[in-house]
Amino acid sequence: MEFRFEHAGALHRVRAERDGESFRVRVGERTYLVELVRAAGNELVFRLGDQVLTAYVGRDGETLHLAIDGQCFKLNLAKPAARRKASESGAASLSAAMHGQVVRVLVAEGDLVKRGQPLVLLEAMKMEIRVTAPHDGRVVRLLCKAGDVVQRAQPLLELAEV
Amino acid sequence: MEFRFEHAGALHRVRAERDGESFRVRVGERTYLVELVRAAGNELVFRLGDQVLTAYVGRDGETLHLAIDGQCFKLNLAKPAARRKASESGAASLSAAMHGQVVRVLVAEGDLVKRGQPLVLLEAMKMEIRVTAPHDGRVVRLLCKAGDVVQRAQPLLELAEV
Amino acid sequence: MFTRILIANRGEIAVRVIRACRELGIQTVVVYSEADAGSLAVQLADHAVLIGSAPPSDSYLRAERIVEAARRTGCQAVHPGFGFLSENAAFAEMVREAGLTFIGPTPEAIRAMGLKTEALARVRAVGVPTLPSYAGGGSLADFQRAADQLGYPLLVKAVAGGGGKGMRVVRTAAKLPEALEACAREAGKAFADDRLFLERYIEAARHIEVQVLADQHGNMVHLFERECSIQRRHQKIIEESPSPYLAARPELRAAMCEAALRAAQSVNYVNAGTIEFIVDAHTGEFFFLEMNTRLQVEHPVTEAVTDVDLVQLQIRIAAGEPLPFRQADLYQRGHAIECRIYAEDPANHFLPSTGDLLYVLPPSAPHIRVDSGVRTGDSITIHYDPMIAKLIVHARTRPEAIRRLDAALAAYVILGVTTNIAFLRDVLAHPDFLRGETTTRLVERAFADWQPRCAPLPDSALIAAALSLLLQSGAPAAHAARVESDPFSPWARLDGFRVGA
Amino acid sequence: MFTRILIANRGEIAVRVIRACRELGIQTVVVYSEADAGSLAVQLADHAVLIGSAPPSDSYLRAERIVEAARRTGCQAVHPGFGFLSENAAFAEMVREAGLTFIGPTPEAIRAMGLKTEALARVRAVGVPTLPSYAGGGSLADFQRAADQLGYPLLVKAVAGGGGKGMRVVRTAAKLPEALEACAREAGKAFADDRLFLERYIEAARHIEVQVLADQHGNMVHLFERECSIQRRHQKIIEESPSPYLAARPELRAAMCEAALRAAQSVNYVNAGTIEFIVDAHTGEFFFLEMNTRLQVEHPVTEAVTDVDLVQLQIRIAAGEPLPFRQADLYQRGHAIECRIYAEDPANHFLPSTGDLLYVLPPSAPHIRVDSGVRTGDSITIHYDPMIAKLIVHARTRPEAIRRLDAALAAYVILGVTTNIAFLRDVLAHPDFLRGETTTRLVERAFADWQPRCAPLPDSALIAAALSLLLQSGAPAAHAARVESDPFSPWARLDGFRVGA
Repeated sequence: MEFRFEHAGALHRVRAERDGESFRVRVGERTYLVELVRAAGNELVFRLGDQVLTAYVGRDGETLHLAIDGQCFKLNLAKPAARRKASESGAASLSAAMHGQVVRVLVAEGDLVKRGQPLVLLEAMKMEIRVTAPHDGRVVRLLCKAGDVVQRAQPLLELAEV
Repeated sequence: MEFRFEHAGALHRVRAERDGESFRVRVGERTYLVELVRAAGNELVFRLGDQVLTAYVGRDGETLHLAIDGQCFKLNLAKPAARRKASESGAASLSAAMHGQVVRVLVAEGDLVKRGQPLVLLEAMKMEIRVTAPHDGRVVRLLCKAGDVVQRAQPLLELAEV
Repeated sequence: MFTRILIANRGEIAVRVIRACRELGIQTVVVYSEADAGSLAVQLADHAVLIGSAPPSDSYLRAERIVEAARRTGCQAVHPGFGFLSENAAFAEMVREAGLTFIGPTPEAIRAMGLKTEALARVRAVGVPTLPSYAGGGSLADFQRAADQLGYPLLVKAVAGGGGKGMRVVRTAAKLPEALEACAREAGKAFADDRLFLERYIEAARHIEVQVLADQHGNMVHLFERECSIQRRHQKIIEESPSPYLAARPELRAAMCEAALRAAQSVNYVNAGTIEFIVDAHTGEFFFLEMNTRLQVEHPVTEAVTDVDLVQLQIRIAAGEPLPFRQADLYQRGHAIECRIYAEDPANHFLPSTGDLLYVLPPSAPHIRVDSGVRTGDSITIHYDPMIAKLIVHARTRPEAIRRLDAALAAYVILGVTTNIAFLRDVLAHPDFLRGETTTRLVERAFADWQPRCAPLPDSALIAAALSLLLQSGAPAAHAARVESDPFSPWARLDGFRVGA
Repeated sequence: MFTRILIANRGEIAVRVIRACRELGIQTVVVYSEADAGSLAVQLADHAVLIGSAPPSDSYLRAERIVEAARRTGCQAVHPGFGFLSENAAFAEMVREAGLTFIGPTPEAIRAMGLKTEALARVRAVGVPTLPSYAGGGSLADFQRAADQLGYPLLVKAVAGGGGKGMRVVRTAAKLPEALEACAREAGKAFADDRLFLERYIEAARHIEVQVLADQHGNMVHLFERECSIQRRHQKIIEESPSPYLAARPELRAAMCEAALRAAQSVNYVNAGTIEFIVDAHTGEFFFLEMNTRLQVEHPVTEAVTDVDLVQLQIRIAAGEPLPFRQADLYQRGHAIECRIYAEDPANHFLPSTGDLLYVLPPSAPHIRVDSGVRTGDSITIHYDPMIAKLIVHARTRPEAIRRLDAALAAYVILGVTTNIAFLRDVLAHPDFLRGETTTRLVERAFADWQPRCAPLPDSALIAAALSLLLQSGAPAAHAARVESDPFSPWARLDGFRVGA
């Protein structure tokens, strides 16, 4: 079976198949003979030569969360996600950095704003977060209002460069 | 669904079925409304009124091992096991108390033995265990020899009362 | 002694109190919100009572519902934990009026220490040093005049504040109005009291606090200090005992502990409390900041070095027992460090990271302690503090404790949310931290642009990923391997395991 | 310092050494038998080398294979743990001759203390009291004559013995021949040396031992005592520090610790070792029993009260580092108790209970430590010691430690094999134990006919059993509940989770 993983913008192809009691895994040009030691819960223990490795794996939709050797990695199983597209107006949308509630919208559609100017105040877990303009621009469209509960990465407004 | 459990020689009948978001469980004449809180791994968390209970369950063949509230129980799922039967000769068989190896057989078929007399020496985990006669009797049949590896409850010899 | 206690809290501190009660043979009742119906605290308690929906204002802050639950379930006492209603004098009063025991100080002591300006006046009166400050209450112009007198930098703080909320450092007169507005808004929301005051701000400051315990019979002891200088956005993230600063200054420790006892005595304090001081690292001067009239998040480091179980003592004191030791019986041995593991992104302004905990595996090794209220399958939500766990280590010396903590952090597996584990490890490895030269601004100064080291993806990770998908794909299972069964898996079992009629 | 160490052991002690190495930044290699291919030790080590089949004689006792594995994997040192080859002087020599460091004493010291009769003569020579005894070596008639002279009851012991093997109490002359034969057979099997000797047997005996540590530079300290009087079939099951007997007798403690240092010095001892004494509870006399020239199973109670990490110190000492403290720097604080959790049936002569561990959930609470080498899915087999875990608690006082241990035992879940947990809880609750009046015969005297209390089956257990079967039966899943997924379940997933080409 061939698997494709996206990590940090790079695509990795891995072929894995059973070979008797072991698995033959090909990563790029390198081929490994892998012996499965234990698979229980989210824990996967396998052997490469006399090295024994433990990986912890969890899955959230198309993302595989993986911890191995004290480090965490997120691998994307899907094709590379479509890049965030500028809207028809030539504006890019600004998104919520986290799940929270909109406390106040500090600008109106059509406003000209300066880089660093606060646009929206969010509150989450009793903390205020200020969404500021990443560059000088014009507010093309507001996509939220005070009181809205917004998800992480949900667009809050569209800002066009001027 | 009805389930039957044997515990300490007694048979318990339990009826359980879904009732909306909860379960209705009938134990003997008592009926409980049970809310499932969490079922993960071998852990089962449920609510009875404002009491929250955690049970740990593991299964080994027809035996359900269960820990609840600091106590362990073994419930048998099968019909009550057939009682150990005396052999045709009228003799009862003596079994190994644990998995181990026969070190020495101290009697021969036909021997008359006294209550408490050592019959077989077993070794397990570097420990010697002595199988002794539970009553005066005659060795009808030897079912093991030195060097045999025997399972727990495996018959070692048949002893007839005299 | 009580036979049943209600815990008016959630998360790891509710779990901590349940565990203390188990050792004392006391039954527990927890209250919980709808979001916590499947929580570890609910699971571990003997009884659990639903009191409202997820927002704290509809559940954990609903004093009357909590008191009603305590009465209905036959509890004799209420443990408030920390946060929520723990420093709410009206709640303590309501508990008392319902004929129950509040496991904490009297409402009078809570009230006296709760209003910062009153607290400062009280402790000043018994000779405990405090920071030069302006008590507030005037117009913007009054604040501006007082600020010019105190000099910049200064701190704007909420009168009813705590936990870093409603607090700002102001370095120039021009920034004062904005800071006052923001603090007032935050304070109004968090404490329903938007009054503010001003205070001198110390640049090279160390946050050192003293734990005290007092019984109802007039006995009071201190349990030495904790240093909590490592903070991010005014929130403690690493705490230790002894303080590396005081380790070399025993006479300063003695003076601070003595001042702490005086401060607590000034309000006839009973039960566990903490006196927070700020220490000027250059001059060695110390100033009273505030008294926390409750258990602290970081109480485990004191437990590790003194062998005193603070939660059990809180309960015994509330039940009327005298302290089982005198000051001379107490000791501070070895070195303990706690770090707080948060679901947050240290590379992005420490923004909380909500989501499901796909897998949590706490480390297991000698002399480490994990206090946590969540486990695999739980969620970090917008409603509550995003702390996942407190990891506490104890060792003979500070360098050994740091190594132990680092090894434990390396072994901590948390999948599903971004955590501050890599950040904490980098702080532990910082030369200033290793030398014990910690000030409250270390994180801000040395880690402002922190990014996780970008580890290249090892082939072993790709092998594990592919293998895990292959095993899930229904390809022939590896018979040689041990594969654990999960009897509650929602996926049907194929091996004919089916019993009953 | 070493960069890579080979661990010549299995189970919990292999895991313990791995954890110590992680904190020291040292890589580990374990050797393992076919039965241990999926063990926790193999999983946690950086490298693992198969050395033979399950019987120890084909794997863990194969000195040459172990040394070869160490050489092949580039190790600089070998940690022997306890049991197996840990007190085998020839193995220590073989390690040395291979140019590697043996983490333990010299072969000469092991040999000197390993032969009990030689050890007794040596320590007597430096003024350490020993029990009246007969050195053996003669005919049955010689033994009988010596026994008559010593008087009954007496002990038959193996010259090369340890761990209760090859040992019998004999109360009448008539039973002597049988005891000699049985001991010789056991000793021959366990130690390949069937020589025996006789010793006076003390009826009201307490087993108290002293931990020592010595570096290669002539520095030696003791780390106070452990009391290990609670034994079954001559195997320790509960150990504590301080000894409740010595707590009231500081001058006796000082004398015993001083005698221990003299005994260790008599063989120029280096590294960690333990001097075992028997104390006559009536007279307060103490007698040297033997020296264990290795780490002890019960070392964690010493670590808990002294804050010294014995395993890390063993490694540092072997690497040539000097002791980082002097005697005056050491302390014994609070109270620690360990109990050994075995897969055995205390109601049936403590017979081992082999089988699969269907589920294991160690307790989690402040100030408890669990050292274990097995987890859910592992098996307890005929080949090795059936110990599942060591559970160690620490508290300020002994009564608190006992309560803590009992709560932790109550929370320990082990399904699949019979364990001694209920038995241990009953021992902890025995009035003699609570009073600290423990002698080595407490178990034999007060628990000879012990049976687990027959708890009536509660309805809650039947509800849980029915619910678990219902959930497994493929009946509609409870959507409201949180159901954890197991990505490696061998049962196919039904939700269309299938990725890749």
